[in-house]
Amino acid sequence: MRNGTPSSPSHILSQYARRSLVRFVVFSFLWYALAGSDKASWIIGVPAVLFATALSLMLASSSPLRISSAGAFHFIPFFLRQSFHGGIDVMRRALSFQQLLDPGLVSYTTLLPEGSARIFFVNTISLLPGTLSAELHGNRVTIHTLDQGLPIWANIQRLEYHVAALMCISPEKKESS
Amino acid sequence: MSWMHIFFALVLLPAIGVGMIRILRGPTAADRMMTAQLFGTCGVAILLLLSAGMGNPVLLDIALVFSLLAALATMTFIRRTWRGSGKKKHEYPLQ
Amino acid sequence: MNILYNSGTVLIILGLPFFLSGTVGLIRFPDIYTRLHALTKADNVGLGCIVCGLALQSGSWAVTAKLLLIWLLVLIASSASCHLIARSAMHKNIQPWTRS
Amino acid sequence: MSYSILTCFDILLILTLLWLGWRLLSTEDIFKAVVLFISFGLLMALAWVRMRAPDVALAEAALGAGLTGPLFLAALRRMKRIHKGERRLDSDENRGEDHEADPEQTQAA
Repeated sequence: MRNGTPSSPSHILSQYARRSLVRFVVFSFLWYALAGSDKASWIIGVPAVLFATALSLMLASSSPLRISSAGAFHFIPFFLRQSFHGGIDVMRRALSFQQLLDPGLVSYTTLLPEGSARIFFVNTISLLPGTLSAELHGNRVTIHTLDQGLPIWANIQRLEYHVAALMCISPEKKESS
Repeated sequence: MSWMHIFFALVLLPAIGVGMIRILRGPTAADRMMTAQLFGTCGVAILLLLSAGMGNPVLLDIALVFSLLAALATMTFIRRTWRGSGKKKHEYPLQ
Repeated sequence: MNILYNSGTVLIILGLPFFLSGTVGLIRFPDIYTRLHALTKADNVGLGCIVCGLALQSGSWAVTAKLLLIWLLVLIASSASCHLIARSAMHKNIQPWTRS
Repeated sequence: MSYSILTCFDILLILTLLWLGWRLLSTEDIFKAVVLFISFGLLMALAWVRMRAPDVALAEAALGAGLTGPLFLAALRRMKRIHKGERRLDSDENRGEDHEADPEQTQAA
């Protein structure tokens, strides 16, 4: 990061060390969650965490998943609020005496790049109020909606913006459309 | 023993019982499978509540196994049982 | 401590109607896609409320971490399998129900 | 207080299990029976929990519902391929193909 081109050896080494440290912390947290606060469990836990870190570094794809903490800070409250709204929405429709449904299909062309960002986006759509991702074909997502009167387009665009911020994707790609 | 949590678990049990109607009459196979998934989620919730009610933290591990294996049945169903009729058509309504 | 416990209870009570309405939606909604909506959204929110309530009541970080892990797993599993079911229903040319 | 609610819970669980087992054995549609079997496994794990055998419940959840169910589903497909045309194993296999879309109708929707 500090000096030289991005492909200089010291840069690669430091990035590698950072990635393995992040994974080590994540797996340690996972072990803590699974095994509880008993200190003796770390006798098995430390080798298991080290093994998992090494294995995940060996199996990692060439394009690493980058998650920005600031993006996550904005994404998690957004996600919780939206999915809560989604639950309320479904509850209202399920329990009301009249039939409140007006379903339909909407097609959306996403600008997120191929790979984990797009898959994450498609999976998150299903938890938003009134939308369900029914098909992903190239960059075109077919969305089933519970009510065509809902502001689906605006919601999905906001979600796309948040996912791009979470995955460190620069927004200039979005200007092209 | 906290009666409150066990009472909440008791409230959730009819949600499973009523969902069984959908298994018995669901028109497509996927409807039946979805109900099995509902049972998984409700089962996780009941186990969490029972774990607090009976004061037994081991039940959290069973809930963890439930949630790990919840997707497995559905994915096998999609991959193996409920395949399309041979060729895939990529013409969808409202492209 | 008591405030934490009581607010946890309130959260759990808040979560129960979501589960019940998920089941009601599964029975009442007209076609497979709308039923998927009921199943994924209502149940995940209900489970989220119950998990948060129990985490507030547990008073231990390890239990809280495990509860959140369970919720995350259920969230991933249900959203992935929901998309898979909807996709294969589309491939089978099952038409969505519409208000006629 | 706590014990009477637990008794209610147990009775409801037992009744659900019995009804589920009866439907599972008496149904003619094999796929429906497999799904009922998976649900039966999930509820049986809850029953083992109530019998204070969490280790058995863990095994039941992992094996009964988690592994045997998918194995049955995979076996069902093999069986369907072998018995093709003899019996209707998956009742909506034909119904799904009846839905061959006519595009005009969908566009209108």
